[in-house]
Amino acid sequence: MSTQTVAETNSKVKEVTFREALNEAMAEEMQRDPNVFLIGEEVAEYNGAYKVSQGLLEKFGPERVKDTPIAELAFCGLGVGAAMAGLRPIVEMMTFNFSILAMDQIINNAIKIRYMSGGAFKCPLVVRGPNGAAHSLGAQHSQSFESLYAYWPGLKLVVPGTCKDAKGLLKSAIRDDNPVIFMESELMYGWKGDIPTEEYTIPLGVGDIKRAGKDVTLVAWGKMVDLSLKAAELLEKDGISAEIIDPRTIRPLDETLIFNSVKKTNRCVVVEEGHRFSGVGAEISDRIQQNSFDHLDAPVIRVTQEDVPMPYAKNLEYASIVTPEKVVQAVKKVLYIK
Amino acid sequence: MSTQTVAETNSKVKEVTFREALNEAMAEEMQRDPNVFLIGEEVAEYNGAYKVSQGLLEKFGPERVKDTPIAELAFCGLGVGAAMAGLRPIVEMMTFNFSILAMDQIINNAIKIRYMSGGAFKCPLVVRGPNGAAHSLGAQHSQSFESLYAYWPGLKLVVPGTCKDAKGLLKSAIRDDNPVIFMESELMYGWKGDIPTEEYTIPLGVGDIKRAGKDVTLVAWGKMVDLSLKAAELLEKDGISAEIIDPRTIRPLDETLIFNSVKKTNRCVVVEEGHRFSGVGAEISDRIQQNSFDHLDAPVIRVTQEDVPMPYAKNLEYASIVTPEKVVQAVKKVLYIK
Amino acid sequence: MAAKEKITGINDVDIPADKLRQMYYDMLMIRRLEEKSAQMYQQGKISGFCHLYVGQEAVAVGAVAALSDDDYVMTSYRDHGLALARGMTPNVLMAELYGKATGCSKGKGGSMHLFDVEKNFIGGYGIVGGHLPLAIGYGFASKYRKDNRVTACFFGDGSVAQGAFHESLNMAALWELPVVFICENNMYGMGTHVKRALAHDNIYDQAQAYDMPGYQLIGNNIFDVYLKVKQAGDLARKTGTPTLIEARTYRFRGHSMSDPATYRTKEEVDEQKGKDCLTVLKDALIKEKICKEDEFKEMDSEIKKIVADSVEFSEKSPEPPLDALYEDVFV
Amino acid sequence: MAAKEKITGINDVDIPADKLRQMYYDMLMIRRLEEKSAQMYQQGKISGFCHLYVGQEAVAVGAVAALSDDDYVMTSYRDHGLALARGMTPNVLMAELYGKATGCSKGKGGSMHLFDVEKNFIGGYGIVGGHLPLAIGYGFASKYRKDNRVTACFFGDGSVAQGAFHESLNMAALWELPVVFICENNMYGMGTHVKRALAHDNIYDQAQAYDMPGYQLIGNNIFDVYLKVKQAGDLARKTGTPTLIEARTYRFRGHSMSDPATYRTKEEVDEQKGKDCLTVLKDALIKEKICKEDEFKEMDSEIKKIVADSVEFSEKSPEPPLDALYEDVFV
Ligand SMILES: Cc1ncc(C[n+]2csc(CCOP(=O)(O)OP(=O)(O)O)c2C)c(N)n1
Ligand SMILES: Cc1ncc(C[n+]2csc(CCOP(=O)(O)OP(=O)(O)O)c2C)c(N)n1
Ligand SMILES: [Mg+2]
Ligand SMILES: [Mg+2]
Repeated sequence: MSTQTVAETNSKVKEVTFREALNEAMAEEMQRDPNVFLIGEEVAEYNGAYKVSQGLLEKFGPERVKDTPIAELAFCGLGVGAAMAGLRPIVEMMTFNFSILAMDQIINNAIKIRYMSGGAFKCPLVVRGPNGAAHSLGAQHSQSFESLYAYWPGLKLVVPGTCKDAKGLLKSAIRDDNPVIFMESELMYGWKGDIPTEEYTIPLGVGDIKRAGKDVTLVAWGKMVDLSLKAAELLEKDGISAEIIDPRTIRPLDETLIFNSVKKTNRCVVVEEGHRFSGVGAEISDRIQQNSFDHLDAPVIRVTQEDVPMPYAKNLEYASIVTPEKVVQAVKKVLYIK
Repeated sequence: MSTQTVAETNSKVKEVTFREALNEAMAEEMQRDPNVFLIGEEVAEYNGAYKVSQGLLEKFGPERVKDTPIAELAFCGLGVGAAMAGLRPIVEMMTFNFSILAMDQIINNAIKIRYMSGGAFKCPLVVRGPNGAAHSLGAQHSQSFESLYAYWPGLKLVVPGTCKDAKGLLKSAIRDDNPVIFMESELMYGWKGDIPTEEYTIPLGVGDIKRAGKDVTLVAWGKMVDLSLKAAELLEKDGISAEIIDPRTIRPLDETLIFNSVKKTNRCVVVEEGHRFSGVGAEISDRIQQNSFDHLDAPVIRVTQEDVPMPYAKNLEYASIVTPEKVVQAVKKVLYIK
Repeated sequence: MAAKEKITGINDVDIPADKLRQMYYDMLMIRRLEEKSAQMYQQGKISGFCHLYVGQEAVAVGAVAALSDDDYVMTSYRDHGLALARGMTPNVLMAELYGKATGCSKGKGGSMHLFDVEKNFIGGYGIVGGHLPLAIGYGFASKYRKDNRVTACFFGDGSVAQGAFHESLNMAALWELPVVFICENNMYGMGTHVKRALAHDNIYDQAQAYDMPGYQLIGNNIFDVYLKVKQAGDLARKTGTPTLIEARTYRFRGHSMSDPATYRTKEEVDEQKGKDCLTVLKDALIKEKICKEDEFKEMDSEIKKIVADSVEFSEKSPEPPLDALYEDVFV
Repeated sequence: MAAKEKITGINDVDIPADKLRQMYYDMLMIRRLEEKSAQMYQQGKISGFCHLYVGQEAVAVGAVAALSDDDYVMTSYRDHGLALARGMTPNVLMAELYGKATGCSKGKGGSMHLFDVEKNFIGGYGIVGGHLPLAIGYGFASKYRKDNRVTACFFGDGSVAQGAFHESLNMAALWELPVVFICENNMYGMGTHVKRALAHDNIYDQAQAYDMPGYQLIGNNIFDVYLKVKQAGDLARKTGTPTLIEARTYRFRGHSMSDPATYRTKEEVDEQKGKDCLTVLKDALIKEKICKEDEFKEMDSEIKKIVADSVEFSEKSPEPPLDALYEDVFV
């Protein structure tokens, strides 16, 4: 169903976990370009807090796979400086929750250095790691940061939703000459999926139709893609055909793909893991109402995390997060059913 | 025209600058409550980088008006801790550009402590200072942060647009038992306006109609209120009557006031100083399309800063920022004129 | 400021016998409750991150014994031990790990976010180094109100590399805020040995950068902990001067329940277990004839009963009501 | 690491006469260009923040003289002096202040964001302490590529309280990154005296917290600057070891063009002006008969002419084209 990835008919596939897909992307790019290196907490000797960098230390040695002290601001800034100096750093945030500490380096240095130097520098930096909630991690460890980064011109933001996208997009992100934020998910690392056995990349800025449908458009990225697929199955039982658009990169945003789908379905639900206020979904909703105003048969509806910090207790946590049922409900609302 | 402030008929007014209005608010609240103190870079002996705290050191002494080292993370966190301990800190950010360094303390501690402790703490903290661009300050010193803070549940966000609102809202913010971000503007500090001579407060969460009109609703806050008033005057010449809604507090957002206006005018332009992607305007636009779908005769249009870091050169800077002319253009578009 | 003097013993501290006995009891309570937490975690009753304090008990208990009830204490996510040392009941602690409405944070905080305001145990924080600024805020408030209280802020060796450490210690020293900074140097931040994280790994030396007193102490020796924290607390109370204490200690378990801790050799762990802080105190109590072997057995079974009860309490406790979801966001 | 030894003199450095002459020339160039900037600012030709380097010239020029052309140099927003010392032409500098297309950053950066990649002058940063992490990134890259280059990172006394300082110095020392950290301690961060910002205000002592060499030097004495930076640069190049240098200096002007600097007494400023780094070098050059009084006059008029030309160049230069607005956002 993917529109923009490698031709699927000819290539052989193999099953990997999401974590392995990311690992392969990094290993291949490090092989390909000696300027690529990985730095972050526990990425080397521990093989990654979530084992995404498994084996990389052994393959590439301690100069290229570097454990850091717990000092996000400076090791992220180190990445920015190294990128300005001509290397291609991959900075791992153990989770994006800790990236707030490093945000100054990303916002004020990485994404502005090119502009404010009149184009003298480029900053080929990737900052990656898990974003959003896992299970029972409480308020400080379950946050979604897409919109805080998407706001800024000069930055690219990638949020893959499948193993295949993860590998192909990470390779493109590493090759990109601009700073890229790349968001993964702790809960997805163990997910399995097919990826081509041959080398491939997926371009940034090109969305993907993850499921074709005609009654309603669901826009979802990252972990929400799979959740939306589950919702679509539930809807199918009620005879509702949902199309799922995965922008894959939030910046640049493949809005045309979204608009075209809405033109067809006339209804749209945006599914976002994080909070509502000024979330990425707000931007998407705004763009849809502006560009597809005459095609909309109902207002765009957004499904998001409840507007509270993440509670620890399982029942509250479940009540707080997005579920397939909440998506189903939103779709019915947008279809004026019941 | 203000709907929610003190009754204006009976009270005497005096003219003050925006800076004086803020200064009075702090002085009165410090007088009223010995737990209120002010802390930040240059707030004491220098009387504030922008002289907002003029005279406070002399009035209240060095224990209550405290100069800090340049260490935003820790002095903002100090404010959080002091608030938890029962004081009522006002933390001045010399500008909100530097607040990124302190964001972890605001996002992970100030706004989550109450929730994650099951209500054991309150955190009556105000973080205030200038936000947005001034003149010729370049990429790192001209940023608007509303949406980065508005995203988070547990936080209130106030952005006054007039001298009167500034004083009344700051007093309410200081009295509020929750963390409040209070955004001012370097360019506004010298603006003049009337405020009541008697003590008054303005409640958080209540918007204000800054200009009545019937053809189009302009939603604007902070510096954009005045700019929108200028645009409204230009529009008046073309026979277009613009209503200006100033939410005054972004969180909580007085959406009803906005919806009611749009119900009347059927058209809306949201004017935002900052960037477009997931700005506060995106949220407002999304809410309008959702709640006033049937009342809209045209899509909501947003006017924002251009999607580039702020350039230094005056001509580029001017091309980059929101101007009354850009607002006029947007209004005409939303009215399908030309 | 020399690191190695003679080893502090039971006779160097003036703690009455029953308090010493109580201190052992408190340490054993932590040990048993942590063991039970591990067990319940493995049974799937507790989830999320869960960081055990096993091996470090003397630091929390010794420090709390040296402080006044009015003093504030706070720590990182590895907070079960300090919470108990400070007097949190095993019931509300275990219930919090279970995510129950009866937990100390109503089930909303979890393992990393324990709080007990009554006991002046002010948390339980998950961002490495992120609570140090709060500590100076409490210190600031105490100085502001002249309330004579001290804030004891515990944190790991990993936090020392964070900017928050530097900024907080500088301001505490500059303004003479009554804060005792207690770095529990258990030699690892997750899988990273302190020598791989800090250019200069005698952490207490960092105090010199702030003209602040700094001490290193032997964390399995509760007498040493007690003495140094007492000294630092007294100094802070009298003059406002903060102190940096480095307590050399060791966690017997992995970083969290999901860490097999293969970055340490069995020999290293065994050697450390051979210096168990519980044994150190026990031996002293026996030598000084404060307790007999029997009493320890009694204590242990009493504690095990209390811990078992806390599990029962938690099992029986209700989940938080769904209405609680939107409560406690704002005042 | 003692702060006060004998005063370093011209005979303690092995700099050839024409290079010494050039160093004076460079310092005077900075002085005159800054004076002109101030004038143009007052005439409204330059706007925004504008931080002058007057009084501190010996630090930039002495340090650059001690470094190799391949070495990277960077600093804060107070960057005119270092940019010129590094060889940026007055024309492109002044044009940048004017916000013209011919400026070193095409008019997009402004006073605080000067860059000259050819000269390995890598900026010009506005967030206090925010460029120190970039410096260790450059150091990391040099080590990674074994390119034998050193990064010299200048910053103010105000930055020392920032977390970024601590985190960066720790990593630089831990990993032996070839970076020379040069703190220009001009005694004030805006209106705040260093004693009101740092608990321990002998900044070079902070080096001990990272097992890193640290030196204090007398910033108006260019020979002292030269020697210490040379030593630090050589060490970094040979072994990777970074150094922290504290250069005690003074800014004769306010923090920025809008600061009347009333927080300092006239006596204090006058005393400092009496120790002007230009005079120190001039006296030495005369004493050693390297230059005669006439030559200084010649230099000065030559420089004034160049500076005046830079104003004319800037006046005549075009504004950036409006198309430039959306250029340079992405590669
Ligand atoms: C800012 C931040 N970065 C990373 C993490 C992930 N993390 C949690 S604990 C930990 C190690 C901390 O080690 P240390 O401070 O020595 O405390 P210990 O666990 O040994 O008690 C890390 C890296 C975090 N919670 N916060
Ligand atoms: C993070 C941050 N906080 C505050 C400011 C505002 N500010 C600009 S310069 C300055 C003083 C810096 O003093 P110092 O580091 O001593 O450098 P100097 O100006 O003396 O060269 C301050 C507070 C800033 N630019 N960045
Ligand atoms: Mg540790
Ligand atoms: Mg200074």
